Amino acid sequence: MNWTLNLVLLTFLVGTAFAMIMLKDLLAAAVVFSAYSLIMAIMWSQLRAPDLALTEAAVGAGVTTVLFVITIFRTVRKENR
Amino acid sequence: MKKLFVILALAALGVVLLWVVGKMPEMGDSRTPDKTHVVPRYIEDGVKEAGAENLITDVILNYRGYDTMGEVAVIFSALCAVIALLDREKRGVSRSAVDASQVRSSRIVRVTVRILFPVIFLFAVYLILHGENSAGGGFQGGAVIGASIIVFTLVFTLIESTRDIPLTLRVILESLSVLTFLAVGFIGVFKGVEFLTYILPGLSPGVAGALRSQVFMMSIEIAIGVAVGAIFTSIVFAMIKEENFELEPHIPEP
Amino acid sequence: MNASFNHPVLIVVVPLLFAALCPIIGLIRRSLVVWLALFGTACTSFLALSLIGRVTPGNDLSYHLGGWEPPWGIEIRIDTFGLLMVCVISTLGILLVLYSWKYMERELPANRLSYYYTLLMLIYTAMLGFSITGDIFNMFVFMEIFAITSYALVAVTGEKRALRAAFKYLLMGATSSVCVLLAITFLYSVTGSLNMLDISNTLAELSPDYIRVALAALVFFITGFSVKAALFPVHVWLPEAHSIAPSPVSALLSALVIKMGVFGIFRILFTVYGPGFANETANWKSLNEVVAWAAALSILAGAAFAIAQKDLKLMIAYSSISHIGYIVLGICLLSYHGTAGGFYNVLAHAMGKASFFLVAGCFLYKKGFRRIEDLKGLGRSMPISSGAFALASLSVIGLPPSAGFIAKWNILWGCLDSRKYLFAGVVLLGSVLAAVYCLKVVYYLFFTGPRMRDTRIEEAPAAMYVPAALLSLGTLFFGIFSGLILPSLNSASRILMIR
Amino acid sequence: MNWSRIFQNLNYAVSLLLFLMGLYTLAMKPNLIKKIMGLNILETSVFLFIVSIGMVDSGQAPVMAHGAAQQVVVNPIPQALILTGIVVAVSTTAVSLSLCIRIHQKYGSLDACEILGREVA
Repeated sequence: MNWTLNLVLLTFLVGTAFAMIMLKDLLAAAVVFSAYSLIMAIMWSQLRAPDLALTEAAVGAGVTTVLFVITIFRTVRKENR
Repeated sequence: MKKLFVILALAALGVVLLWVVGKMPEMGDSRTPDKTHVVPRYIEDGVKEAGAENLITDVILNYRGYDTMGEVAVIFSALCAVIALLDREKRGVSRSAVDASQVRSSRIVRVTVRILFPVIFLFAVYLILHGENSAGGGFQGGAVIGASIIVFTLVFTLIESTRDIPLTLRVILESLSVLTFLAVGFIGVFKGVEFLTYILPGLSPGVAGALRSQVFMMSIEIAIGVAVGAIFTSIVFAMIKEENFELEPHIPEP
Repeated sequence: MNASFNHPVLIVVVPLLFAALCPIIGLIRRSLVVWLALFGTACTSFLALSLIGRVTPGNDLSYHLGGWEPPWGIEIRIDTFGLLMVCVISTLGILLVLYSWKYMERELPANRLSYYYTLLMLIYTAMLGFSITGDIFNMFVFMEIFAITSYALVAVTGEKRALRAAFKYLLMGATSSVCVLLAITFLYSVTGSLNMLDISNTLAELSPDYIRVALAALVFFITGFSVKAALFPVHVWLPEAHSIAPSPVSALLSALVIKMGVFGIFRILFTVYGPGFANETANWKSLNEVVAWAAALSILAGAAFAIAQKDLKLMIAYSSISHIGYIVLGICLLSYHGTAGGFYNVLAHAMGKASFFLVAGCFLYKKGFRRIEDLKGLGRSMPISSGAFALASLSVIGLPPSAGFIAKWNILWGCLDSRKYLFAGVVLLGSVLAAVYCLKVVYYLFFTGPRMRDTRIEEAPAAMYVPAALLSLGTLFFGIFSGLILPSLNSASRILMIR
Repeated sequence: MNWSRIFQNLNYAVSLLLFLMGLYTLAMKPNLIKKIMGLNILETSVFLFIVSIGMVDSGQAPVMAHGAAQQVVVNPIPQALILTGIVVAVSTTAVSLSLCIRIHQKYGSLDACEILGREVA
């Protein structure tokens, strides 16, 4: 396991999670969620879990994000409305 | 005020958790309890006993197959919950926000998706069928199938997508994974062994037994893949249909 | 076919089979789905009840799925308590499906009805699986199934407040599930196993380094399951969700689903950790004490809030919090009378509270009455429903000769046994408060309003009042014939304490 | 507190941090969709935690290639569990988002304060 890469990935995870919490635009937050899931997928492959990486990439970054986007389209886009 | 209070409470929780984690087995150590107590048998004998080279497939389909049956039931219940809340799309008339968008998807996107769609589908089939001896399996492949159909729907329209897949077939496919699990389990029950046993009596253990076990696992994998794909598709279809558009006449595409 | 050998797993698998068949049958004929669900629950309860002779205290029925022996594969382990839960769940299942037949026809459009019954069958599957499993991760999976289905069942009518209640329930429920998963993570990291008995053996001789982690896991387990059980500080989701859901769903949630949280607490405290936990019994005991205090507060707070309510279903919902308190208090007294009484209250409360909600549903169905004051004189117009309510309230208050009395008597005995006189006072006070809120309704039903029978109001359909009446007769039956169950519960609890 | 141990177990610490961030979002953000995102952060943090526990330094992925018997592999159990966990997470998300759609239809808003305030019993 590569410690530098691990450190970078962990930093990115916290960073994207923080951005997701702070963004007022929900659509942007959903896109950041997709990025978060992708970084998580890379993290899984770093942790020697290729099955999880595939699942996370398809389910987390794919399906869940699409569900978020659809919901945002059908409801509101800004957080404070 | 409330914010400060919550942050302080969470910080306190964090310190306590850190104090707990400080005593936990070190990460990456191969002598921790979780790697010495139960796991060695899976690693040493898993391939021989359970019949797949991918140990994760062994665990989720064979050693802990009952959990996976529960997992299939979880996603099936999620589908039932979504449909009980939102209802299914009305076929051929449903329009979605995507269909009604003023920004039409460009020709480049449409052509790309038309070309990519079969490739993604093929990759999903590979994942499902190859889950035995490399990374992949029913869930992964099913999710990719679902995602590919979802992308197709987002680029083309809900009307077009629902026209292609008959509803009756989809309802049957959704229950398929649960039913296949039960069918495989009941074969064992009728033969007088435990539920979800793949190696049946009357078969010499060895090549034939391994083959039979592989057939069972493979059929479950395929069923999970197809069902998960169908379930994700149905969930997304139920969510994107706009109820306001339902009664409008269908506008043919230019 | 070796059915008796595979008996334990069939209890879980048969309702799942019917759940998967429901949507397909719904495609062919929608009216068939309710019959299919009835048949499925009947089969399940036949299987569950025929298990009775095979499980005796101290002699658990163990079943290895896929033929893999326990620490490697998943084990189903049925003990006396699990057997009690299974029988209660599956028997109540038939009555609730029967009740839903007429009630839900009016609440839901026909095309969604088949999915309502699918959800119902799935929630039974999950609760049955949860009660008899011997593996903590398997427990989590089944917990998720009944959690997801119960969120949907609360919101299934699409009524405005129901949606809000369901969302609140979902947020708290999902957070509690994550707590349980985190606890499983902690526990797995120090024991390396997922099988309950195996973990319990490992915990007994845990290296002192890891005790802290195991205790953190215990705390997270208790927190997570307390939310599911709606103990006092984390009960906030319950009143709204239980009162606004359609009546059969309210009965289901109150009578069975919150009991699953209690059963989880019980499994973790006694089966997984147990008195022998790492020579650290002091910590284990003090945690029991804390949970018992939360339970005592639940008893009082639930009953006090119930008295203040004007809405009938809201009152019944708060009363559930009080009764969950009784069950948990009984379990955490560390006295075998208390544990037996707590589990007897599972039975008594399931029947009494389900009957309450079903009767409330009958009133709603006929007249749209929600408020207690509107019930004036209904005792003469709807004698069977009102009679069922009066009979069930005996059990909810805890008056002889009802099942509730036996339960509270044993819990009281347990309090005196372990010299917790304060808790004994709480048990008695809770009963007094329960008498106040139950008798208020009975008073409005029978002793106010017109002297004559109002012929414009008739009973609800027989499919609705018969289940309610049967359940309240059941409380009476198990009050008089308590010797059927109580001795085996007593001896099973005694074995639990010795180990 | 042993800091070098915590640095060794950095994955644990970060997943705890994510856990707390998820809890914060659930508790403080008024928007329902934001709350669901918080729930997803919460769930993934626990997933990261349990898979990190199963990690072995210089271990291989638990896929036994032909004939390679004696290789060091990571613990397959957490990965199998989390495969279930991911499916559970997406199921919960789907149900909660459909509830969101319904709530928006009835209340015209997704703001928790507003929805609670608009209640007239």
